[in-house]
Amino acid sequence: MTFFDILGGALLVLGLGFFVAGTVGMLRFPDAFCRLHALTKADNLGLALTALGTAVLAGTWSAAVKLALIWGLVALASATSGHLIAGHALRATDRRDRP
Amino acid sequence: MTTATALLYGLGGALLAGMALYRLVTAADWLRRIVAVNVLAVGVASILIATAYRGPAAPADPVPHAFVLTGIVVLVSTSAVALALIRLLHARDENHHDSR
Amino acid sequence: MTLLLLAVQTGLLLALLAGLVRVLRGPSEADRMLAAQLLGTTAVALLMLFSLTMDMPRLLDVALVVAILAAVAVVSFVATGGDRDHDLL
Amino acid sequence: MNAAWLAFDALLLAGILGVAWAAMAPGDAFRAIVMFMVMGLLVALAWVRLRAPDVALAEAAVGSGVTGALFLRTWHALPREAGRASEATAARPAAPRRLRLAAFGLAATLTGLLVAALASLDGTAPGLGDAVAARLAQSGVSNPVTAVLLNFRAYDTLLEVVVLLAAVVVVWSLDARPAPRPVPARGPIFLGFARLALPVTVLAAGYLLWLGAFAPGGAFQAGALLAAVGIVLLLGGLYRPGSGDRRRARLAFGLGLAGFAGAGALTLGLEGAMLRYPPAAAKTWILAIEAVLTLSIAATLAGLFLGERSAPARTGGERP
Repeated sequence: MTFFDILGGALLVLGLGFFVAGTVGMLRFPDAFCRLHALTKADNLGLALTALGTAVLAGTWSAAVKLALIWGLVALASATSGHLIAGHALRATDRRDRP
Repeated sequence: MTTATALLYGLGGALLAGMALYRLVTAADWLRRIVAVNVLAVGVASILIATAYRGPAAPADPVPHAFVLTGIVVLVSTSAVALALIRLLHARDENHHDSR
Repeated sequence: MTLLLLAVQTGLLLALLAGLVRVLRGPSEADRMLAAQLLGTTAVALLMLFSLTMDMPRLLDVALVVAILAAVAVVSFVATGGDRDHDLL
Repeated sequence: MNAAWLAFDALLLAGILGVAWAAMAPGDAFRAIVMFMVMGLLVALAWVRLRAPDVALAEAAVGSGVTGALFLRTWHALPREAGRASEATAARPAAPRRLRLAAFGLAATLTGLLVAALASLDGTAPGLGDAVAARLAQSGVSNPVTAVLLNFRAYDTLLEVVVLLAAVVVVWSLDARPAPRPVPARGPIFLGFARLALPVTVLAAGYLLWLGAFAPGGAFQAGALLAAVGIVLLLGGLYRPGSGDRRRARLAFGLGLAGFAGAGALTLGLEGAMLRYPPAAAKTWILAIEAVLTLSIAATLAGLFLGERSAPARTGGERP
């Protein structure tokens, strides 16, 4: 077991931790806004750590570049849709409050 | 069936097909019926791809894969036509109500 | 090492399946869509691990496509207003 | 090791069965659509597990993505009661007990027959994998699935393109709903997303098309990605179809079939058989056909999503 194996494994376990935390938040938090908060953590950090761990274990440049691209796309989409869904949920709440 | 993995997914496909057929007959609304047709196709595809599986090291048989790929495209065409028919039916209903 | 990867992979799948409860319960459309986005990201992470455990580096291309489509799905849902009350947008 | 994989597969399969049931169960329609899209995601993972990455790509792109978008579009177009119809509010009541029993019997028979068929396979039949592998070198490409789709069984794919064209013709003749109201262009965040993500998606589609020759990928997956770009452009109001676009769209729908059939006629003249490519240039032929197919498939899938009336050129004029 080399240093890189240990580093990669640790990164992946840490990434899993963020995904689990994000999912728990998604299930336990009371409304859409808090859940959004949970989601963005899992999306960005969980996937970033998983991608890093995979890159370390795969050990090739082509894998590393693709993984970075995937993470960038997901982070961009997560930021955008987080903003848009929050706006959507806000309008939905407004409608409920002012019938 | 060569491997337990293939058997597992084959059985899952058989179950999916049965479930989908049951809902296709009993569902009362358009959405559930079209979803059921799609699930039925996934069940059949699962059996086909499971029979193509040759274990974790060997490449799988590509011919069933090509069949399923064709099936996916035919299915999306069918679903699109079914959904257009549903939109048409509802539009007719509305016009009918308006004229009265 | 492989066993650790398999364990992480199974953990991710369990998280994904647990997240389904939020899609099931909702209550609002935004809740379901948020949960679906989390599930999509988790599936991308699973595909990354598959590329190691199944020794198929090409699976990263599948992960790339899933990432793109998940993004497009969520954004187009909200871009249409997400529900039929277009006037309120 | 093996036991851990089996446990993983069993868990994934249980998830697929549960999600499929939730997508078909009575209740909120939006929930059913999201469940359906999640099912596509899980099914794509299952195809990867069975070493079918080409199918996984198509399932994620077409089966889950495009079909899900079609469901959402119909759900938007219908009035609230109809769109959200659960069985409680549907025009027709839930199936009576006798029908449900009969349906259960039918479904159980189907599952039983399929299980019996699976049990009868002894695992010694070699399938066609060896036959494909033996001829792969002559096919012009090294991805066996692409070789089957565009060389060994190219007739199937040609007819598949006919089905796709027929579908878009029917949808464009049927669509009676007025176009969805034009959505105002989104704010800076949506535009920023579009500016970064859409070019990347177009690049990824080109990459998949090129990749299809030797790795998972190909015309249908690339076409679906391009269609997704088109759908985002239309939904975000970044691109509004003008009056000439309807004709251009129809040309694009026919382009795939015309190109494919034209290649068939040319090969008939050159090699004496339809779609038998000149051996030295087989790869060029396949990639050229796939490039034309990708553009046409992208236009067709977007056309299936949009429907005809959405172009603003036709105003008023209710159909009789």
